[in-house]
Amino acid sequence: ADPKRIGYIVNYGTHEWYQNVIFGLQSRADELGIELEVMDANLDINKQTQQAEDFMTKGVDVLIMTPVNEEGVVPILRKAKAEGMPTVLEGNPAKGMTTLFAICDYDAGYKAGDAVGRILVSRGETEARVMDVGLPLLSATLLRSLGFMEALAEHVNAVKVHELDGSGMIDSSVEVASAALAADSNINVIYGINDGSALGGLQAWRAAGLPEDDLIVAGTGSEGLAFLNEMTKEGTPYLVEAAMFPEGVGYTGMNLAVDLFNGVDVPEHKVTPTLALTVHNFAKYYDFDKAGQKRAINFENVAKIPTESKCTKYSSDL
Amino acid sequence: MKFLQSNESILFFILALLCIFLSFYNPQFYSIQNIHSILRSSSTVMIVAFGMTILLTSGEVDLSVGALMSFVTVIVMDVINISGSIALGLIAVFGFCLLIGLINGLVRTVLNVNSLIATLAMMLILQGSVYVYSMAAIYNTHLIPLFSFIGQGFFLNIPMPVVIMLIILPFFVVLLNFTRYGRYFSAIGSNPDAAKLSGINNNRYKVIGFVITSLLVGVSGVILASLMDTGQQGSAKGFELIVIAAVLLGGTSFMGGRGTIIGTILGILILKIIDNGIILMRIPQEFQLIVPGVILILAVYFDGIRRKNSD
Amino acid sequence: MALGEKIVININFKELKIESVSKSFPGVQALDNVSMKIASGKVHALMGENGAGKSTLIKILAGAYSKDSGDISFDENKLNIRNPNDSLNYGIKVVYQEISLISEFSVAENIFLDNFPTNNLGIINWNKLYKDTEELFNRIGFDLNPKSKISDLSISQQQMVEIAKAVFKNASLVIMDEPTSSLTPNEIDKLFTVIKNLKQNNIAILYVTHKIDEIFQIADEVTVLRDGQHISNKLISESSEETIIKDMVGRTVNATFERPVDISSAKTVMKVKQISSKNKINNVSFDLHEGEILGFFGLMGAGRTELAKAIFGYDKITEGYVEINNNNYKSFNTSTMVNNGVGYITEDRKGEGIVKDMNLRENMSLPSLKIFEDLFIINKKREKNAADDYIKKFSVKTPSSERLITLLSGGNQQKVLVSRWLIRELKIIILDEPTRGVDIGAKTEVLSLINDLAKEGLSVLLMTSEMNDLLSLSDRILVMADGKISKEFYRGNVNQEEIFKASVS
Amino acid sequence: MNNILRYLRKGELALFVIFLIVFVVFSFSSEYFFTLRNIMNVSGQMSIILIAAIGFSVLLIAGEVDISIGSLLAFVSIPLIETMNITGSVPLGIILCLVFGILIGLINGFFSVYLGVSSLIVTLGMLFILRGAVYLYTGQRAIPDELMSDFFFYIGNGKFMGTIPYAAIIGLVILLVFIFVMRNTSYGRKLYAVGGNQEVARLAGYNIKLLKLSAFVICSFLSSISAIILASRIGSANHVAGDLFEFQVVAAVVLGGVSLAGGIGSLTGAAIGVLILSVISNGLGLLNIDTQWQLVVNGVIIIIAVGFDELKRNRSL
Ligand SMILES: Nc1ncnc2c1ncn2[C@@H]1O[C@H](COP(=O)(O)OP(=O)(O)OP(=O)(O)O)[C@@H](O)[C@H]1O
Ligand SMILES: Nc1ncnc2c1ncn2[C@@H]1O[C@H](COP(=O)(O)OP(=O)(O)OP(=O)(O)O)[C@@H](O)[C@H]1O
Ligand SMILES: [Mg+2]
Ligand SMILES: [Mg+2]
Repeated sequence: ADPKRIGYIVNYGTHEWYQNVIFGLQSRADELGIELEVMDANLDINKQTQQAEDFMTKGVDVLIMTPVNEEGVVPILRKAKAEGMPTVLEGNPAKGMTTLFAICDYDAGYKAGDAVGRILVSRGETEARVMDVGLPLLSATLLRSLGFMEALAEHVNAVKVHELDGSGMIDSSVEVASAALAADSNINVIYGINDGSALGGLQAWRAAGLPEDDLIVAGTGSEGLAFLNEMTKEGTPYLVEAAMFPEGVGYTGMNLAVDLFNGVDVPEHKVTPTLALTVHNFAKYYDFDKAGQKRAINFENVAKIPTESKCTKYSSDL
Repeated sequence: MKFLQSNESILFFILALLCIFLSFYNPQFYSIQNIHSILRSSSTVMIVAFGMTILLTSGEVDLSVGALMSFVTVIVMDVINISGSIALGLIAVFGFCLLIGLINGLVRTVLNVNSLIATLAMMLILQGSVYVYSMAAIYNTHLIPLFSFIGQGFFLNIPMPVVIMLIILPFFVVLLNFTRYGRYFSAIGSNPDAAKLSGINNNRYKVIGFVITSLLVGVSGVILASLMDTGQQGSAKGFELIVIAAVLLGGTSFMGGRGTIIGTILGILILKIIDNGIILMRIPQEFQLIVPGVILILAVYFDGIRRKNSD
Repeated sequence: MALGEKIVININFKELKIESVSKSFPGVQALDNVSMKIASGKVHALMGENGAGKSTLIKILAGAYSKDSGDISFDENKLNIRNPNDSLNYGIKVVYQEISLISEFSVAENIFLDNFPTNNLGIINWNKLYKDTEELFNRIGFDLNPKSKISDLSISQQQMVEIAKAVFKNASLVIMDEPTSSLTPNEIDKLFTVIKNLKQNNIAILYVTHKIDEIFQIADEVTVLRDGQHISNKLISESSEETIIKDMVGRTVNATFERPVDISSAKTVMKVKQISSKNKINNVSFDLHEGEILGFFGLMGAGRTELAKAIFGYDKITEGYVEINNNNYKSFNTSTMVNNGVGYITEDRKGEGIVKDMNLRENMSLPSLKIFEDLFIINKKREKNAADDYIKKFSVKTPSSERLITLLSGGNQQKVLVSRWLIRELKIIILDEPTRGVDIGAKTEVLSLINDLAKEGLSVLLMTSEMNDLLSLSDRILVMADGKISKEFYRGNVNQEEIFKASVS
Repeated sequence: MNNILRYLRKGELALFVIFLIVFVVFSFSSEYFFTLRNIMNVSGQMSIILIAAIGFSVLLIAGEVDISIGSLLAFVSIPLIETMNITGSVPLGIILCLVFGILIGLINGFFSVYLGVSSLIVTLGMLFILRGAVYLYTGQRAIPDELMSDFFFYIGNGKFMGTIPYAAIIGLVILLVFIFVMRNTSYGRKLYAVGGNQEVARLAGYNIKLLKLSAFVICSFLSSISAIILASRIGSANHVAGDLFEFQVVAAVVLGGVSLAGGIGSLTGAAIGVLILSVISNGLGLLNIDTQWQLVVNGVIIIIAVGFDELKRNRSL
């Protein structure tokens, strides 16, 4: 029998990425007639622990969690195990977990780096001078930057000129990128570990009044509408998006939770699809209505994207 | 000479030291681009800090400025997207800020809730309700060039945010130092009973302080929206702490009674130059937390020593 | 204080000797080589103008300030007073000029503040605390619930707690800095009984006051300070009011006031109609005439202060109205009143009067800034000139108008607060204990200035506990009891006994 | 019940009534709320805030403030977990954690009391410094508890006889001890006096500096105990732990009637403040209210509760 109620504790539910993950989870839950309850830890690790207890009190059939911090959920997993509560993680592996669904951060970054590298080569460039608007707080985002740089290096001479902490937020990214560009604006690639970081880097570039002709901006996540808006602008340098299809992540995760409940053999890591999106291929996956500021995912086509069975690199490799 | 005995002189000294040190370390420090970058990011903080200086002087505080600022970015972008009119966007923003300032002020004065708590609660309310307003970030679809100009443009080679700050600045310097309202704010902060018994309507001025601060947040919020080209929930995170830290560093007392705009400006410049220097020097960005913490404590400590000696 | 060091108290000393004590503050020589002797079992009065250095001397004895030079000793034993704790250990107890109590604490806790009765674990024995307090009150004949919270008491009740706190035990020297400044005559009598009791127990008493008649009732000896210097030291039996005043101010002062004969026919400037407030005021009505000095008498807690605050818009009135300038105000605040030309001087100088972050000039001009404005901008020069005028007029002891107000002596602060209202055009002034702590010279000046202003048409509501001032200045006296007006007397047919009778009804 | 009512003072009573209302409303609206298991859960969950709030209140009562407690939570869990990982000894880790807590309290106190820098400034600086230090030391990676000792796990996650969380017991014991100390010992009353009127306390011969310093230490010490419970619950020394914790504590404590001006308030009140906010957070979560609405509701409740209390206390202002 299928599970009836599934609980999901999201780490940061107001973020666009997770709104779309929830949308994917909900879409699949609706198809299967499952009741999905969502609690948002809002980046508070203590609160997440409490919410897990609350879900156990409520007695949901499966608990899905995106950890605020993967080390921080180890005791919850231990408690869940003691209570016999099937638990699924999203995002990053943690000690004591049963199964995980997540994109491969390194590989997503790698795909974007590969796409950027090809464009540079086609432009006859031999060097990539990169401003990495990163987020060292999370191993996931470090892996993205790493993958991006390693892929670039296979095409051209890749130099990381700036390694910044933009907090993953557009406003702090603008600020740190402005300072960095003031110190040295001789770059031709801006990489952002998410869409806000990439856009923040681009905005700083624009506010500094620098020419956009030779610049390439690559973002990560396909979190929401931001990259679609920018990518579809005439003459934009925002050429590549390491798409992670959050809706697809949710959709996959729900299937995994049901499998776990039903005792089907589940993989330790269920990899969800990623792809380098450009202005030429995005329409295959997203139906974008610019005027109405809406997007609709094509679950079918996303499901067709070939996925790795295992990531090339994990945070343990850092 | 009198200047040298003031708190400002200590701050000025720290600032000069920082500048000299950084320019030795990296000549890029004095590049016009870098100065633009420092001033541009300082000005949004300064604009709000003018209001915060007034509030702290009158013994109040507003913790909701960061949350309000991100709300403002969302409103201004959305309203301009829908209406295609910057004027309407600004009206909506300032109407909203006026309302929030009034609520803060009235909760403080009519319900008599300590402003730390009242505005902390307002912060929570705004942080939540911005998502009630729109779950998704609002992107610039109106593409009006004038709007981008507000945050990103230059006037006589000065970044627009700085120009806006410079337009607002003299008003507050005069207000606090040379008008009776400035005196009222310090009297209210220093001894509210004595102020009231001198015929000052404390509550009115407190409400005005909250309203001014909120309106200034509106100005900064519009600049930020233009700079990000987005209306972004959750932006300006921790903004309130930076503003308050800078104002305190500038020599304004948290207990009320004493406040200076020039000190506030110096405080902000110091904090922003530290941030900038840490990136220029490619030091781990963790120091962006540690160094200001140390400077805050030391500056206030030296100010205390100076005060003791001069009394 | 070094650990383990125990201070030995010698209660059986003959005299406390102060030898060549000096103390200076930046810009002020507060004490200049002052010497005096205070004998045990005697009351030694210390007199001097505002800012003469009396409180400074006391604070040195109490360990609150450290002296620059000089010696203090019990007979031949030098005292080493480094902090208040040392002073307390020597048995030196002080009743401070400004009320020094914890307002959130009970009466009993305040009295035993420096010595809670506890067991070995530091756990307080509440029964003993309350019982001891009760006993102490019985002994000094004064009636107050030990469990009452200080903030619920009137200023005068608080003053009594201060006194009880100082005398409760282990005292060798009791210092009183203007203890009667906020006491009613009845309470003053009680205080004097307490003082006599202390004398019998061979305790030395240093008594500071501006009320010259008091020292003839209780003091044995009097020392006068002027500008930080020792001027004279005489036995009471050998001195007279005139000589003391002359020593203090260096000249003689005249303290009788002429009042115009009939004021009731003058036009009415304010009508108070049946006002009540949550703070005790109950259905109070009266008219105030132009140029009239209307005195109020009442025992402590009678509600004079509350009445003043209600009229001035500090407390909201729940019923009735105030008519002024042909407007009826049912709901108003302090700025309404100030705009109508009303001023108010509080009885609580420290809590409600001075703005401690501001200098003397800024304190003085606070309610009148409008008149110094040139188109929104304050003209500091004019402001300073006005402040300097009043500094001169009342001989405020200060190096300049730019000095922080907290650095002035108590009486000088009071002068600034009086000037605060005289600087501007006023129709009505409400004076709640306006001369509290003001020295005799300046007091005469303040009072005769009030008299002069009244003659020029200023109307005055005068609330003072100094019966003589009240009688000699008031055209009419309203007696208050329990928030109501119980009786009205006219100048010329007042009778002190009847006033007291009306105040207790 | 009658005893409880008599024990609570006026302001606290009003809060207690608010608490009861909240409690009843949730009991009716969520089937999971009024269950032994949930109530026990909440009592364990709130102990982290409660213990820190006790220390924070003691310091506020003494007239000072410490807003670095959130960063401290993250900071002191590093020696705790590192010591445990290296030496394999839980007690040693706990001791070291508390020692670090005390040290930070001493530093805060030294700068505020002996060097005369306002405690708000010192601890605001400390908030930045400690958080920065945590980021630097950990490289912004959480340090996992590799020892995985049952004893340590039970501190924050275990339940006495399978029902009462140990964390709740720890919190309750600390609360009772400090209520007693603050009400009935001369030390407690002296702290009140110092916060109520420092000048008077000085003239009464108190060693103000030492008293205040001790309050700083109590605050940091108790916050470190909170840190231990939190570290046990999240199985790591975590760089993201305790973010905005100081705001939660301030809100709860002031809601409970402890004055930011010093000298006023009680630990009972502070505890009720914590109780109200914790129960609201739990109840809203059980009711599946969206986070954004939870924030709004929390804000409104804080204003209403504090405002209601103030209005009652001081209508005339
Ligand atoms: N802490 C201080 N700092 C600077 N000056 C001070 C301080 N305390 C007192 N003074 C100055 O010392 C002088 C003596 O003051 P003191 O308070 O002893 O006078 P006093 O005789 O008690 O007067 P009063 O009758 O008005 O209370 C005054 O000029 C006063 O301004
Ligand atoms: N019986 C009482 N018990 C407790 N508090 C009282 C009592 N009577 C008066 N009070 C308090 O005393 C304070 C001051 O009293 P009030 O100012 O009315 O006296 P007053 O007539 O002005 O006399 P004075 O100013 O000489 O003390 C008020 O705060 C009031 O609440
Ligand atoms: Mg004096
Ligand atoms: Mg009175």
